[in-house]
Amino acid sequence: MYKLITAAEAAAMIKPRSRVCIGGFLAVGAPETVIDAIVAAGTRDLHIIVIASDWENRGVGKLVVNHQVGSAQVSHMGTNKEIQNQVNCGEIKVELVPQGTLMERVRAFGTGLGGVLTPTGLGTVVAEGKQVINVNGRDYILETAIESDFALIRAKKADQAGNLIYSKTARNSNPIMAMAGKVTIAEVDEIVELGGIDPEDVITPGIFVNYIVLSKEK
Amino acid sequence: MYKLITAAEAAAMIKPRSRVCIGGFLAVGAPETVIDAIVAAGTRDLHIIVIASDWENRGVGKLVVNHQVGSAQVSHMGTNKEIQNQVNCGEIKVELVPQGTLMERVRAFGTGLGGVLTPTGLGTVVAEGKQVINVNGRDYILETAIESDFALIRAKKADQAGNLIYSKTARNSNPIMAMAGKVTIAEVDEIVELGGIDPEDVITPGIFVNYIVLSKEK
Amino acid sequence: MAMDKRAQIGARIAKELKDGDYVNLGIGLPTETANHIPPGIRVVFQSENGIMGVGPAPANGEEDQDMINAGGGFITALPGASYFDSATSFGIIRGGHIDVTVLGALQVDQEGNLANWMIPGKLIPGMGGAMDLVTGAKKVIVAMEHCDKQGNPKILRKCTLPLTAKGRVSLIVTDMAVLEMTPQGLVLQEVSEGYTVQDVVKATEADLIIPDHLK
Amino acid sequence: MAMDKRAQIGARIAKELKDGDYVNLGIGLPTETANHIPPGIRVVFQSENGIMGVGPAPANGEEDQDMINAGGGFITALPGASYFDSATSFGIIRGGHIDVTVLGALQVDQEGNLANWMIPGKLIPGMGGAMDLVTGAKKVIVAMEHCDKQGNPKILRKCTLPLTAKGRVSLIVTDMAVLEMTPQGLVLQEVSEGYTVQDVVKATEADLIIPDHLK
Repeated sequence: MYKLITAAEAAAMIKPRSRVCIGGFLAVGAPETVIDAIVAAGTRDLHIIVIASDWENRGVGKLVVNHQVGSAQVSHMGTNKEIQNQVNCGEIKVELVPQGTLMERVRAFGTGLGGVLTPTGLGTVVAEGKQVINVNGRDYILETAIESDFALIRAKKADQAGNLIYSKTARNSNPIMAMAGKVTIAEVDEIVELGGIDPEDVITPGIFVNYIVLSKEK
Repeated sequence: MYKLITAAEAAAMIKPRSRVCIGGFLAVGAPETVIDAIVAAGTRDLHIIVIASDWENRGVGKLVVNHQVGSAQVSHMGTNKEIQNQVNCGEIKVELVPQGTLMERVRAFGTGLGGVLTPTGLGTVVAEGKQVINVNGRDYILETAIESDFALIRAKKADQAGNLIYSKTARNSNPIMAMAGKVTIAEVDEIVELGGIDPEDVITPGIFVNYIVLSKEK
Repeated sequence: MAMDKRAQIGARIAKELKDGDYVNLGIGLPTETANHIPPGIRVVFQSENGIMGVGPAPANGEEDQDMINAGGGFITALPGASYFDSATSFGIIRGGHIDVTVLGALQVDQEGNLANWMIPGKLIPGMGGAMDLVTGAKKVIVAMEHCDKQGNPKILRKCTLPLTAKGRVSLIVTDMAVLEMTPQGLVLQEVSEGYTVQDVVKATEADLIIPDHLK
Repeated sequence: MAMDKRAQIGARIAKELKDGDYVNLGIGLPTETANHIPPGIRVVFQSENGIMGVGPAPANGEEDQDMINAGGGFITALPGASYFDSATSFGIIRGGHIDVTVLGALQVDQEGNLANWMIPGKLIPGMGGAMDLVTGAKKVIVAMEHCDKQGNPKILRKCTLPLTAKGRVSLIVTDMAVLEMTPQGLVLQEVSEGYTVQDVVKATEADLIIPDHLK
């Protein structure tokens, strides 16, 4: 069962070197209220696991601009020059991960798998140093689970059981990351009564949600 | 885009030694109309991939009773004495697969993965002959994708784009198997117009559905 | 087993549950647990075929054909329930999100090994979801009769039947006793009314640690 | 590139699409394809951030902040659309369910290799979804200018930049030509109006097979 907390309380749980999955795609579906609280807390040397580094003034880009990110596993940084600068000068260590592989590695951790075999990246730098395994005549790269301490996600609505639904393309990485945090904190626009979300419509069952923060955005 | 066909047409696609995922759990969510058509067609030596062998008069149990199953990958046979008899006398070759592993192996094939690493089965007969891989200090069994030619699934409703929704616990293996068939045939209670299913509520996007059969059950 | 003994086992296991726990009950004896949840404790029951928030069985004539649990019995859903596919369901289980699972056993041993899915040459029902549950749940409780129908011990030095999982059992609750797996070994924690410590030791093949409070 | 050349490339690629195809268009030039779908052909567009059934861009002032495509542009959803999470989206892609993907390129070579995600020491945007798309889609079409801004060939004997995927390109459509990857090598299939075969050969480093109909 979840506990309702403030964004500041959520931010206070996150420590230097915490491994933090943060939901969203180019900041759509990003937990902006919680991110702002982490910016306010100033916690540095975070390890972030994100699809993209978003924009300099939106999503996880704000953590980058405030020099709070020490390392990242990310698939796309093209919309954020600041992270590229910090990577080039050695301030941030980055592992670039193909987006589908990133999602499977995060899902693997959340669902108790040690990893998956994927063809994505074969014959590219992504395969370097990794085990290649042949199954039924095809080669695959062994990609291991990405461990995380926290998942910070954004949903549209929670019910009193912690069940979540999302909004359109703001769903993206959020349901996958929701499964993966040892502690999952969901920022939501509203909390409705038990039964306020049809059991058929639930995307993230409440079992994955430890804390809920109300969004300041809506 | 899907094509609407009859159950007999669906059954006619399936040949001896076809590898067929069949949805349902103890026959709840099983595509009974298509199964009945396969019984009528009498096609033998099928390889079935199912959670359970269901009941003798319901679900895939009917294929077993009619001696149409040559081999099976299945997690539970406890409700069907006939399959146990046929296994004991060598008529059916069975690979018993833990249910969670079965779902991941089917999902792997549908999503282009070669396999997954799971801790389930370590130290048991399930691990015999399989590669054990250590990731971050924990051992995992390498479980490879289960290839299938057909997925026969059961949904509550399709729209004209082939999008599917399910009914309560009849959902079970159906959305996973829907992804895995080289040819996926969905038996549905009704087909509604385009827009008749909210894009937020779609469980199986229409891209996975090749054929639709109307159920005789409802 | 007599109804009162089943109830006794269920009630004892229910005392292990904490408010807010997510729980998966195996079929048969383990389901007895649900009838004894202490007041003030709210637990959420999963059934691995794809529902969180299982409610009581429906009244006669109110069964929904699409609403069953993993044993095939008809169920209802409580407010706040959710349905999901089997991969998500086992993602929950294998991913360590279930707080407690209660399962029956053919054999348990003093290393925490469990055998509950086949008897070679006799019964091959398959493991269903049991291997994932025993591997993934945070706490694995075994609910069973202390001895088999012939009166032979089921709590052994070493399981002889094919294992369901290695070293994952936390607690064993039987009609005679409550036994806890510890790093030191299997500790006899409680003896049921009507039995002595000696009765339990006699009915158990495994080496038991007898704590001071039972000496 | 001039608008008419962009349109020409988009229109040529659109001719490759079949009724019922599921298509993923990369950002930039590839999106031009959507403006030229032939009449009578119905294709469904995916955007890998989690939607099938992408519609046209919204009118000014009608943008929905939660409705973007993989390039960050605002989109609408057509009737019959569906939303899904990123793992499902890449399950669709990697699982071979997308019929055609159209992507831009920094370099392509005569072995069907594609490089489009980084320039060492200069640009490290990351591969995003491109590696999965090129690996998983049934048909990979490259849409690009034939030469780079300095006039150097981008269609090479061997890519020098880090690869996106090996041997997965099926077709290359540029402002100058259409080239098809075959088991025999890269075949020049069409030359755009205003160019000769010799122009294309000169602007291409890769070995080209010139079929009879162009000789």
